Amino acid sequence: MTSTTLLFLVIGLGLVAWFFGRLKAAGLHTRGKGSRSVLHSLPNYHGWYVALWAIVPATIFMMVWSFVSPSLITDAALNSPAAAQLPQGGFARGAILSEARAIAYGHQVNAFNPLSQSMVTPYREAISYYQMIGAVAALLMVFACGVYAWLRIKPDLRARTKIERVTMMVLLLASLIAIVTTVGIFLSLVFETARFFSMVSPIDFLFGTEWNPKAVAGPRGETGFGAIPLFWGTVFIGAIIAMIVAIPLGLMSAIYLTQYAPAKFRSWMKPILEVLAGVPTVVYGYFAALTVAPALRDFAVSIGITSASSESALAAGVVMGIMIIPFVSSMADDSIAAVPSSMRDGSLAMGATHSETIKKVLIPAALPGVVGGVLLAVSRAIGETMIVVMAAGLAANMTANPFSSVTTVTTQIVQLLTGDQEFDSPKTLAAFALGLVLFIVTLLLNLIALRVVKKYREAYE
Amino acid sequence: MNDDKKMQESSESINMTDPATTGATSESGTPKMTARNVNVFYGDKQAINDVSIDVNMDSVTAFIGPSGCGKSTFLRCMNRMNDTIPIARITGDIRLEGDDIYAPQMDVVQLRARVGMVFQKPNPFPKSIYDNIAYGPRIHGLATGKEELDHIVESSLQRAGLWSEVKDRLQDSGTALSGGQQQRLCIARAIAVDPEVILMDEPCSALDPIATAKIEELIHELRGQYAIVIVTHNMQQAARVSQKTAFFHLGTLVEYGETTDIFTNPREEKTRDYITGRYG
Amino acid sequence: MNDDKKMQESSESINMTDPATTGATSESGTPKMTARNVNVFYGDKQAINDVSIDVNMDSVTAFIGPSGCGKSTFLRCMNRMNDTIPIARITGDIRLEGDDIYAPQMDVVQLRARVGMVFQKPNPFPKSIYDNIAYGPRIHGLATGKEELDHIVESSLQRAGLWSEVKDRLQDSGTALSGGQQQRLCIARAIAVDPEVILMDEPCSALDPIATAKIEELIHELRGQYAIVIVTHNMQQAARVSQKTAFFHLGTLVEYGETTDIFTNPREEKTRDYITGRYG
Amino acid sequence: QDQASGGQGGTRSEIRIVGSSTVFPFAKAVAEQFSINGANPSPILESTGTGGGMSLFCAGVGAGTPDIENASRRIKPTELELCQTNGVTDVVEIQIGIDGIAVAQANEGTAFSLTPVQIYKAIADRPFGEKNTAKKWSDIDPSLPNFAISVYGPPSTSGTRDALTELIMEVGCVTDSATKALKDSDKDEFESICHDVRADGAYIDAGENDNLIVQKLKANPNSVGIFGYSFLEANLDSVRGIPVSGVNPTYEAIASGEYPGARPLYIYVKKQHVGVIPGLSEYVQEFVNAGTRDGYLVKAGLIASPDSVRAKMSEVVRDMTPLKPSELK
Amino acid sequence: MQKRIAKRYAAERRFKAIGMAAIMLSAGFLAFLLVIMVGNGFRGFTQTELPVEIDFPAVTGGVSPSQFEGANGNANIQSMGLPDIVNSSIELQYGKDGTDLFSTSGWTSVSAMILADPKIVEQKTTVYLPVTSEIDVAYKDSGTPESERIVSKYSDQLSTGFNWNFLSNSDATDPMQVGIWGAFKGSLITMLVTLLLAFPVGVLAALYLEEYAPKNRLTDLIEVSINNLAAVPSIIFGLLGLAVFLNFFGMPRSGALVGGLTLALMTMPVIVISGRNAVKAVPPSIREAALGIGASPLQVVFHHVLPLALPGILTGTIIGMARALGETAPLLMIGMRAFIATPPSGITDPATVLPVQIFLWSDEVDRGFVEKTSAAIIILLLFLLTMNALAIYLRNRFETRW
Ligand SMILES: Nc1ncnc2c1ncn2[C@@H]1O[C@H](COP(=O)(O)OP(=O)(O)OP(=O)(O)O)[C@@H](O)[C@H]1O
Ligand SMILES: Nc1ncnc2c1ncn2[C@@H]1O[C@H](COP(=O)(O)OP(=O)(O)OP(=O)(O)O)[C@@H](O)[C@H]1O
Ligand SMILES: [Mg+2]
Ligand SMILES: [Mg+2]
Repeated sequence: MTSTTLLFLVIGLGLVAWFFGRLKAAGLHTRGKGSRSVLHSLPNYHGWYVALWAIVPATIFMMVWSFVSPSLITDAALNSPAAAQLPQGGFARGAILSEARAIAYGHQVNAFNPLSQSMVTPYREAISYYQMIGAVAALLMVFACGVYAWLRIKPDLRARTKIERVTMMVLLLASLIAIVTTVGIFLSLVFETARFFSMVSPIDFLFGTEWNPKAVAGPRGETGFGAIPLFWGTVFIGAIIAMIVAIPLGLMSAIYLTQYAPAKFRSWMKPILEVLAGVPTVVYGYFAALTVAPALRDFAVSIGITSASSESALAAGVVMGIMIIPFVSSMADDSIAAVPSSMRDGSLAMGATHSETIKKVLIPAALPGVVGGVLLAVSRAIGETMIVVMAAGLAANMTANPFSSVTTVTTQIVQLLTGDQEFDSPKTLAAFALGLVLFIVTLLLNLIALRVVKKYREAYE
Repeated sequence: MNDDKKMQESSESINMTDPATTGATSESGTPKMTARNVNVFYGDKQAINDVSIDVNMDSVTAFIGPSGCGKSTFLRCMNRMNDTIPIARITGDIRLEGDDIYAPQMDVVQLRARVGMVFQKPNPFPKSIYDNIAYGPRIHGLATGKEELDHIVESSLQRAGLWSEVKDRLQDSGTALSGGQQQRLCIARAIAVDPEVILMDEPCSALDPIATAKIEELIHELRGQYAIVIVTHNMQQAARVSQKTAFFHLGTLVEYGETTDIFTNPREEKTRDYITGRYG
Repeated sequence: MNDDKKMQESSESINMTDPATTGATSESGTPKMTARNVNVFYGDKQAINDVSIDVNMDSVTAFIGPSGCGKSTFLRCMNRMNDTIPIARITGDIRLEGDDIYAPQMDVVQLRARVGMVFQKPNPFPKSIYDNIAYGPRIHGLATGKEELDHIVESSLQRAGLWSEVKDRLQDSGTALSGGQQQRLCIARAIAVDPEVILMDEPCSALDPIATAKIEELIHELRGQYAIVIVTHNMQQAARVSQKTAFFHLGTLVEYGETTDIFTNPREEKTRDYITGRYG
Repeated sequence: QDQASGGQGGTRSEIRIVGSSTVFPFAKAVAEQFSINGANPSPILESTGTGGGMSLFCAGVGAGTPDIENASRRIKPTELELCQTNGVTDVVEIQIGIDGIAVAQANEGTAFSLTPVQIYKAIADRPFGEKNTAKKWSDIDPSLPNFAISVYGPPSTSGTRDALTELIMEVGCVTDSATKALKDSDKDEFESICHDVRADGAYIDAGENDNLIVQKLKANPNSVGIFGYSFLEANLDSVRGIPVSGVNPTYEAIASGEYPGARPLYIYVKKQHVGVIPGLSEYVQEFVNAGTRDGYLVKAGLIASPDSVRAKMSEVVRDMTPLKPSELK
Repeated sequence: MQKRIAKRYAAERRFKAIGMAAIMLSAGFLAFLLVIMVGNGFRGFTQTELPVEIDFPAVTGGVSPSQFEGANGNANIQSMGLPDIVNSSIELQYGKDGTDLFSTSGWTSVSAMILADPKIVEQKTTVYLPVTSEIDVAYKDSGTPESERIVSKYSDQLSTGFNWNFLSNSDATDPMQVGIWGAFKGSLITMLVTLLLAFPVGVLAALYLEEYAPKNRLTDLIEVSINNLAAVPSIIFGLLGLAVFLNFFGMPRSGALVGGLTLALMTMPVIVISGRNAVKAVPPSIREAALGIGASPLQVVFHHVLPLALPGILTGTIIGMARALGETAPLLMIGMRAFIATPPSGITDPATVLPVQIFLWSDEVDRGFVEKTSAAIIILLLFLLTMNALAIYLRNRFETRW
């Protein structure tokens, strides 16, 4: 019996347990006061109570068993005489064993290594022996726990409360995954970052203005690991250029859609704009690099900026701005809609025109929400990698010239991690440090955004 | 958006029915506002059915009636706030000093400056007290300089009886005031653009008894300076503040007359039933 | 989640004050529900101040009082609906047939089946009329088969006076009914789980007069089968439907007694002022 | 401990290869050829960069680790050391061919020729110890054209960049005897002077294997690109090589060593996997065979190793001779 | 006064026009992007072909069609040396260097033809075989002088046909032979894993946070983490996947399982956030109604709130999935940036996904890949537009009004 069939068997028995639990509870069901049943919970809940008892412990046992049994099986197989011819230790021995095992399980038909064939029979025997043990133990557990729970069914058993408590635990666990992930991210970055900072001083890294990683420190001890240009590039593309494109377009789109557009137009236009956010960033990257960047460069040259390079902060920023228009517009949409309509009515009743009402009352009132939304959009923009990889180049320039090439943190992370440098060189480890700093920055941005949004919500409640 | 919304039957409907039959009166002076044969529809549903009424300068007019009878709807027709509801449609004739307010050449922005409105829930803008009051004068260009604006703000607050309470904190946010103060702020805001008519839709229903008393007092003081229309659920309040009362029921104007008459000696059975709490 | 929420002072507070002083009565039979020295706090703010009251099986009890005086709050304590407000905290003792409803072993789910509630705004589930009614019996296991369930649905709708109107369209959505029908549907839904007490929080305030009359009639018919508590703003309604009236003011129970006494001959000055429309 | 899993999860039937993006296209062609008749399962080939690949390759022995590492540079002693501490005791090094570093410009650009010293002076951060101030090529040498220095070259993380510094910059740099002397006296200073590239915008980091670079050269006809030879060859209709020391970057010039920018490409094979992972030695054999003068890799832009090297490699492949740490100097 | 009013109305009109312009500009960008991509990409679905006449009986010396039927058909084609047959036919027709005109693996289409209709081995047939990518590029656009010369030489024989291989093949070196099936399947499997993990977890977490979570430190922490995760750069999820799933749990590299897990972590917060909004939009009166007749909090949520919130949750899920579908950066870190010529058949098989394939192809030296890249983009966009349309459909279909 394989573990899958065993699992199905256990689940099947669980259903049987559910049935018996329900049956017993239904038998106890008599009318008490009024038409109310003497049962605390519906028979269904009693059924689930028994079923959970039957399934959960056995399943946990099976999981543990599936971790323990392979090595027991291998040990048993190695005790067979055929094992004597195996090479001692090493990958070859392991590979032969695992091949033999795969054949024994029927996952594989032919052996690449002839030695494997001899081990198949001992494996088969060991496997069926231990599978038998596991199956018997699991089934015993199903019965023991199921019967225990079944015996406990009484009219006043709070089966529903117990089931609900279990469900609640599951819900809580689901939301804890977010914290686990956050901690996981932190842990997966922090060790390499620490190694990096043991080679490069954090001060130089955080406040250095030159990003040009060198193998050895220069004459003035400069290492070229100054992250400021990267962060500047990130801010320049993601928070300045992209926002110059996205904020007016997004905000005005939201205003038009919420305040002026007929419902029909709005119901069509909104999803169309949302497609902008759904287009994969590789596509944007490709578009930016092959269409927008050359066009912008030609434009720059035609207006006399001869130094314009074809990978420009502007190209990446503009395309990124287009990408996040829907983020800004939907946030603005929400927060304008959240301004109580009594504000609008108040202003209109004073004799203000529609646009005056929007500009002087709605936008100021919605501003915190809009700002919160923009901050979230910014954190999305600064995390964007592909557009920049493809369109903005890799040159870490500290420049405010939008026609020159700059680079961003995420781009450099990709570049450093997929580069040819040895993995313990600071050049590779810097990627983790950049990642950690970026993570902390987005965390801060989010905390601010949350604060702002929360504060503004309270203003109307 | 609704600038081009206009009355479908304005020309033929004027003076078609005798106002006297539905109780519209014109005994004291020329009426400030007149409504004739007004019908309002929300989509297919008729909310106001052939209502004619006159509003005078020197009296406070109260609209009473059970919930959903169309009091607010009619009130909002009087300064075209109903324009903001896309499905609302209105026929009939409403005039402000003889000007048809639904005529195409009528500018709704100026109309609303002349006919101010105070809402059920106090709705100060989330700006400073000063800016709340100054908002109207600014957009209408009523003040030429800072002093003049200051003056308007001060006098409006004084007339709304709020000056002494807020004069030291004009820069505080309007939303930081208590409910009753906020409602008086809204009244002051309406006064600041120097309207001719003030419409109030249940101005006290969100307020506690003490704040209510203050507002009622204020209405007393404002009477005569502005034509005031007030919607209320509270018949005692109507009796206390108004000189004329209109009783609405299911979208029709059942009875309109002197407040004392309505409350002591109603002509209609329905009015009597409502006044005595038989329903509503 | 709030199973463990319990009364802080339950043991010592029972019978500490004489109910007579606050007007709690027990003249007609044993009371169905008793409340003693109940205090409710929303955060730091006290919303109910030392209220003691008895609710009887054979009479309809009306709670009246100005807005914000705590009527709804107190009502919601009676079937622990206040548990859903995290900042709400309650002390004192409320008993249903002698069982402390805030005792740890009290199952709030069963309590609410015994003490049903009807809300201000009709809130049918967006399901079919049948499923609206059948939902309660299903989760409480009141019916063992399809026929029994059908029977419960039919009799509940009949008792709520809705059967003739909806019997041909039980599979239509409950939200497709008119406001008054929806409210009767909600009453039928409450009846379907066979409660002992029905709490109604301004059940007619969102309804038109005709629907209101229907509901009042229904309350008359249900009297005696259930202990009924109704919150209302409308004193005439209280006078019409109730046998006992409790007047709340600023979180305290000012007066509690026979409805006729309260309306014709109130003991307290405050009650008289409110009844006569001096405020509120 | 379950030995059947070898700590790394059993065995597998396809070869796994990681490493340099420069070698990636060649390895891809070999992998395709290797499995073309369905004779062998198609290898899984990842482009991780040489460094990232090394860390995977050296993580240990077993099915969970790659069998082959593609490298655009030689393995570093520290990397070999790590391999060995992780149990990867026998690593076989095979030079599969040569990649030229071509200096190129758009066909429309003004043709000119350069020397290593001129390139060094144009792109070094501190040529011969002085801060680089050259803005135009003519600032370096009046005979060069009078337009701004704008060089698209590999980023500092890339293997092509290492080759650029070693094969061209250092060559230009040691023409100065004072600087050359530093090599023994102050190695750090020497490397700083000879290897550091200017960061003032005249040298622009660009991806190495990137179609975009051609577009960029076409768009800026007066700029110079530095990239792998295979790339030049594929785009001869739009870019042309710039002669370095009078030698054009052609196949013959690079293969013969006449052209200065030429670097060997390697693959590293985990000997412990040979005979365990099916087809591993056949794949390596195929790779070596494909790298001859008329093999398909040469059509794809690889430059075949000199015959002497090829002969040696055949031997290494036949015997699977592991690399000795001492060979790495 | 009148002048002032006129000015105010002018401002009003201006403002409205600006709003309209903003929308049109945004929509215009989208249209432009789509037009450019389609314009570049549609040629990727076609291939340039030259006719080759194969006289099967002559070159094979007569084989029976029956041996190519059934399960052994493929093996028998292998053994009959089809590439040589095809090459010799080409040389017969186009001379000694004729094979240089054709894409090297053109014989595979002949093989497919034989398998589809074994009878053709008894006759003389004309097959259209794809030319080399240089000639293909030159014919469709403009190429090297050499290939342009060839194009003009054979101009009356060259034709374009639909490139079915593009839909059924996987990655390859020769742009004439590449296909997106492998990457498409990889995307499909990866998305499935992502959906199966992120959807339940996201929905449960949303329900917990919106309906039950007590106001305490832990809840705040969860809330901040979720909001932050929704904004964390995707590349960082790649680093997480590398460290946790590959290095710590030792899952198989490059597999759809790890890709799906990583993307699920990335998508989950999006689902939680949209799920919370959907749950919030369910009116509290429904909850009160259910509580009021004695439903337990869990019953309230699972009987009433969840069904009503589901359309909203689903739309949010699809949006989140769409983002995951287009994601490249995290997958580079976990080994899915790879040349994988066999489509995956399970969650642990090495796989690559559409956006990664696009990224890899855009980096290819061969010019023939340019249009293939755009063609793959079209496929990806179609995939996405389908998902978006589904989201809109769900939103409109199940939107409940209270
Ligand atoms: N925006 C709207 N759309 C559709 N119908 C509406 C709208 N506003 C009001 N109605 C309907 O018009 C009728 C009159 O409503 P209105 O608000 O004028 O009543 P009211 O007398 O002010 O009631 P209340 O005392 O509750 O404020 C009602 O039946 C109402 O349902
Ligand atoms: N959820 C809550 N949180 C905080 N304070 C509350 C809450 N609900 C009610 N209150 C406050 O408790 C007091 C009593 O409110 P309650 O709703 O019980 O009054 P009410 O008598 O029902 O008024 P109404 O007639 O307007 O319904 C009020 O001051 C109110 O502001
Ligand atoms: Mg109203
Ligand atoms: Mg209330």
